[in-house]
Amino acid sequence: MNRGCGEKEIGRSASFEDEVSPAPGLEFSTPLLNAAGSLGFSLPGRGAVDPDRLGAFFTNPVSLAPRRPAENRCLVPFPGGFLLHTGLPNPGFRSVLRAHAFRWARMGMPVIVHLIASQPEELARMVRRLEGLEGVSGIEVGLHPEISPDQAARFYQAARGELAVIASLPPDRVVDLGPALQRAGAGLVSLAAPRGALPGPEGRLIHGRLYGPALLPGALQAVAAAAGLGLRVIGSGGVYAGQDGREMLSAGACAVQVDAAWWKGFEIEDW
Amino acid sequence: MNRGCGEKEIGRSASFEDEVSPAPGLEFSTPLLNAAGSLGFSLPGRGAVDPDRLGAFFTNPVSLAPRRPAENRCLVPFPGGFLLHTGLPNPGFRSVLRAHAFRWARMGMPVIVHLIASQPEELARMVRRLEGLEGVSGIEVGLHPEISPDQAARFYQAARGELAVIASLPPDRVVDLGPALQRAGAGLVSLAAPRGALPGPEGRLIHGRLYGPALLPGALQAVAAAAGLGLRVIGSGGVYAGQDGREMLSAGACAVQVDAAWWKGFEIEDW
Amino acid sequence: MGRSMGKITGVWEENGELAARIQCPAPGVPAPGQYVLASDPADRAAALPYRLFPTAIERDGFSAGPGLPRAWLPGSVLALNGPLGRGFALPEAARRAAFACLDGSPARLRPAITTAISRGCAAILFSGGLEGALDRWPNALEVAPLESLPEALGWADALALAASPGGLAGLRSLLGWGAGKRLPFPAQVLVDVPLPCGGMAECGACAVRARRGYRYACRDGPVFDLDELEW
Amino acid sequence: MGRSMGKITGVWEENGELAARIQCPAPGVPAPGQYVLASDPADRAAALPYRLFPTAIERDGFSAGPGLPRAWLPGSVLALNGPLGRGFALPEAARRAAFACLDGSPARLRPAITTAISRGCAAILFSGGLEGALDRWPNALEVAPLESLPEALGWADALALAASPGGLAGLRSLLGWGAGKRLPFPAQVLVDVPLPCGGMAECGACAVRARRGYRYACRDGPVFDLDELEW
Ligand SMILES: Cc1cc2nc3c(=O)[nH]c(=O)nc-3n(C[C@H](O)[C@H](O)[C@H](O)COP(=O)(O)OP(=O)(O)OC[C@H]3O[C@@H](n4cnc5c(N)ncnc54)[C@H](O)[C@@H]3O)c2cc1C
Ligand SMILES: Cc1cc2nc3c(=O)[nH]c(=O)nc-3n(C[C@H](O)[C@H](O)[C@H](O)COP(=O)(O)OP(=O)(O)OC[C@H]3O[C@@H](n4cnc5c(N)ncnc54)[C@H](O)[C@@H]3O)c2cc1C
Ligand SMILES: Cc1cc2nc3c(=O)[nH]c(=O)nc-3n(C[C@H](O)[C@H](O)[C@H](O)COP(=O)(O)O)c2cc1C
Ligand SMILES: Cc1cc2nc3c(=O)[nH]c(=O)nc-3n(C[C@H](O)[C@H](O)[C@H](O)COP(=O)(O)O)c2cc1C
Ligand code: FES
Ligand code: FES
Repeated sequence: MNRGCGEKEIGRSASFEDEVSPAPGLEFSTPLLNAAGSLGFSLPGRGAVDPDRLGAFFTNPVSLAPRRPAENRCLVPFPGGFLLHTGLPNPGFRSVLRAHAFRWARMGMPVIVHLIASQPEELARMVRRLEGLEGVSGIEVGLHPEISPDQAARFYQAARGELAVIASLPPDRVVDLGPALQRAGAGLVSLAAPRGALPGPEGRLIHGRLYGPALLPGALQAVAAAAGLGLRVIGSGGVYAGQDGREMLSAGACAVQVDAAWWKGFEIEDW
Repeated sequence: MNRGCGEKEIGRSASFEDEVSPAPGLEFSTPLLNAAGSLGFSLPGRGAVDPDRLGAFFTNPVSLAPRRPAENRCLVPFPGGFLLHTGLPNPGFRSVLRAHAFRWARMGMPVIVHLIASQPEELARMVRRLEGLEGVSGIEVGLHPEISPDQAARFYQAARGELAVIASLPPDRVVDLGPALQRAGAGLVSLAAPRGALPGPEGRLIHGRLYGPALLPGALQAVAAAAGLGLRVIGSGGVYAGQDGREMLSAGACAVQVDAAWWKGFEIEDW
Repeated sequence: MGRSMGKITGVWEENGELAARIQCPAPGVPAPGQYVLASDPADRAAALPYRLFPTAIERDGFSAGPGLPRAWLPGSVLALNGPLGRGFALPEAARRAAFACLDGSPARLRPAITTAISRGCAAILFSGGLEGALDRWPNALEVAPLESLPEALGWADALALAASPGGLAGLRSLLGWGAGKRLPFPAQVLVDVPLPCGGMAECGACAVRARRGYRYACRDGPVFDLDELEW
Repeated sequence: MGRSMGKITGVWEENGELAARIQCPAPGVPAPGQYVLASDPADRAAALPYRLFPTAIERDGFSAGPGLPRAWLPGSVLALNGPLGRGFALPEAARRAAFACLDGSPARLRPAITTAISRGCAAILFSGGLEGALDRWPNALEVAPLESLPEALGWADALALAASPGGLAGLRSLLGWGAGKRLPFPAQVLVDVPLPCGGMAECGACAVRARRGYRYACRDGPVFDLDELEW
């Protein structure tokens, strides 16, 4: 099992005091990160999150063309969590760059842009444009939930270039996508929010992303599975307290993304 | 999407008043079932569960050799659920038959014996012995969480014979095991409890099965995925109320297994 | 204001659900139609903060609910984020204000009603019913059934609504008001959508269809000028 | 008895956690060392029933806790399953009973202590501390630190323990008692393990290592003769 991100740390898990180097060219001053979609396109104002305590900033998902909110968007609570279906609305790659690139350059920490694309070519176009950009250290590639191992490898290859690439895996696909990504050269993955389904307000079944403390056991299992394959893995899912993050590091993660817990008022000071 | 079990019901979901015929030779008087491991090897006494309202009885997992409780067995609660690691202790196939076969013969509903085996040959031995047994209508084959699609097909083939065979899939393996099982001739699957990991009482990470209402969204997603492949699927996971079961039928399940909710005092009358 | 700590100083039942009074620093008190996100740090199982709309406003706190978690007891400490969003801004000159609750609890309109009445404005609330004790509502408030809302078109010089997107979609047919036609007076609507991130993430869960594209209720609302939206 | 409905008639704090008195039909009242599984039907988020050991026993109910869910308020109705398992059966002839709580709350031993004292038996409780108000314990009870438990070997004619499997594993070294050697008097132990299914499923979560194989605490225990177990 690979239990650290940097070469120095093989054999012991990272702690929240450590600097970690999960991939060539990528340095996190601490393994505490945010998950894509949890803190917007650049850091929100009002001091909600102390930027000095965050190892890197992950942007909201960005697509080449603008995406409107899904017609049947909704939030459905369940014991220990909630299902969120939004359709990942975003103003599109050019608008996001126009509004946020100057902030990324001044953020004082590595910025990882989360990209979603329907085709590898679309992904490649966005990546090439980001390579020149000040402040941007890497990209996280959102892989859609039903992607085939071959397709996943093609997406990864399209993204490779000057920037560090993090493949964001659906957590239930670690076992079948992981080896294909490794063969394509990927060493670093993160875990997307797992998907689930619940009846929406109108009674029809809505599929969406799952968040909340109930997701922690599944996330720890997925982290252990990815680390067991020899991947470096950024864990996420159900991390609502410092202790949860430390468990994830012990399970083999090299860093930890906090997601919806920021909205509840997750305090970096607790760690 | 295949939305019913019997031929008559294609195109609408089953309701709890329906009789369902999920496979040739198998008839459930109602789609309400228990999950293997939830009500013992034969029905417990004390009238905890009204046998007239159950469509079939699924036994606890049975292995050829006796299995002792795992050394590090434990129960770890989390918000909305709990992790259970027991090692599936059971007195072994011969002892189970000695103690329970006469009860199965008098149970007044189809009995499905849940079998776990390390090798297809082991499974075949147990199945051949069950084929003659009064009251036993089918077997549910537990597939271990990391099985390969080829192995899964071999287990299925080893089980085929006179009895109806239900392949019990890890819910996160529906997409990659489902097609292999279909090619092997399997038309009917059930969903095992998903696996997760949490630190145990001594702080070490324990892997185990997950139960509780927090599991419902993942289970509905897995049911929809299996039905989408054209499989007949017996849903389970997080069903704690009649409404949860009805959602599962709407999502495409032909029947529903209730698991740990029985322990909390799940009432058939609520349905 | 941003983050502060609040304290529950009283709880009661309204229609069988929990309502509470929350004490907090003055800058944390929401204006009518604004909201506050609140979490109980002791509640480890909660995945999201609760969205609180004020139902009564004081200098050092506010009331919220019904519908709050049962575990919120007097003395509980809450982590608060707010006030957030844009509240009601009825015209100062309004003299006859109509309020209408198209669905959900009318209690969210109470602070706006109290403000209007205290400015000497006449107020009618069109609503399926009044929740909670009658003595929580101003004596001067007139209450009318929702079906009679069309009568407000001739009487009122301002309108304040509370509605889910679905409720809002039924407004024209309720009023018998032709498609695209504007109301004869200023109207605002508090739109009832989930507000999980309060704008922190631009998550999009609160998106409301507007005349041009979408607006996010957490930041651009939850109170909108009716004509901004598609209705 | 099986299933019945109970009602919470009082709650209080012990060591900062909730304890409660539960009213139920007489056949539902557990004997010392037995247990009851209880669920609050209103608590949809609960995945399992709560395992209740009586800490005080009355004709029409019993007390349990500390450690109960905060949402259990006076008036709450509970679905009960019990009494379940085997409780304490100290020899009628015992005159000097030692009780020892190796870990966890000693409150689980209280009903057995009360019974012994009411039979005219002298009782010493060896425990890290007494939880809750002292007035909940019989006046006649003597309390001694756990470290002095070896002294009981010379004094007592019966022993009742409460321990987790880990605590039990430390008993011989605590007593300085050689491997395989039996105690000079009858001894029983209430073993503290999870009891999720209460025997309904033979789930195995409650398995306790015995001299020969395993015993299931939900059905064969939770109170065992010490010599039945590996210790
Ligand atoms: C699990 C899942 C994974 C998907 N992955 C991809 C992907 O990788 N790439 C891609 O291009 N598209 C994907 N889709 C489809 C994508 O979600 C929809 O096309 C998109 O949400 C439609 O948005 P809309 O606003 O145009 O339509 P909507 O009005 O939101 O929906 C149109 C119709 O589609 C159905 N629908 C859409 N989304 C959902 C949902 N989340 N749950 C239940 N029903 C829904 C509804 O029945 C609705 O009637 C996926 C859908 C699901 C359910
Ligand atoms: C996800 C998973 C799936 C497995 N699937 C199979 C299978 O299909 N077939 C098979 O033959 N074996 C499988 N195993 C291994 C099996 O669980 C162990 O062999 C069994 O539990 C050992 O029981 P024991 O009482 O002999 O050992 P234990 O004393 O319980 O454990 C021995 C050691 O193994 C580790 N261990 C065992 N089980 C777990 C667990 N659940 N979580 C964390 N650590 C554990 C512990 O570190 C411990 O030190 C699987 C294990 C895991 C974690
Ligand atoms: C790489 C990728 C590409 C996607 N492409 C589309 C798309 O073209 N159209 C679409 O509607 N959704 C697309 N999705 C979004 C997913 O279907 C799904 O909507 C997303 O995970 C957002 O979750 P939610 O809709 O449950 O909020 C894509 C997702 C990913 C990760
Ligand atoms: C087909 C099958 C075979 C298994 N064989 C073994 C085995 O040989 N040894 C073992 O320790 N566990 C075996 N397991 C059990 C699993 O590893 C795991 O322990 C089981 O799912 C019980 O879950 P739990 O241990 O978390 O309670 C098997 C499970 C299945 C489904
Ligand atoms: S609540 Fe998340 S963007 Fe409005
Ligand atoms: S509690 Fe399940 S077998 Fe004892």
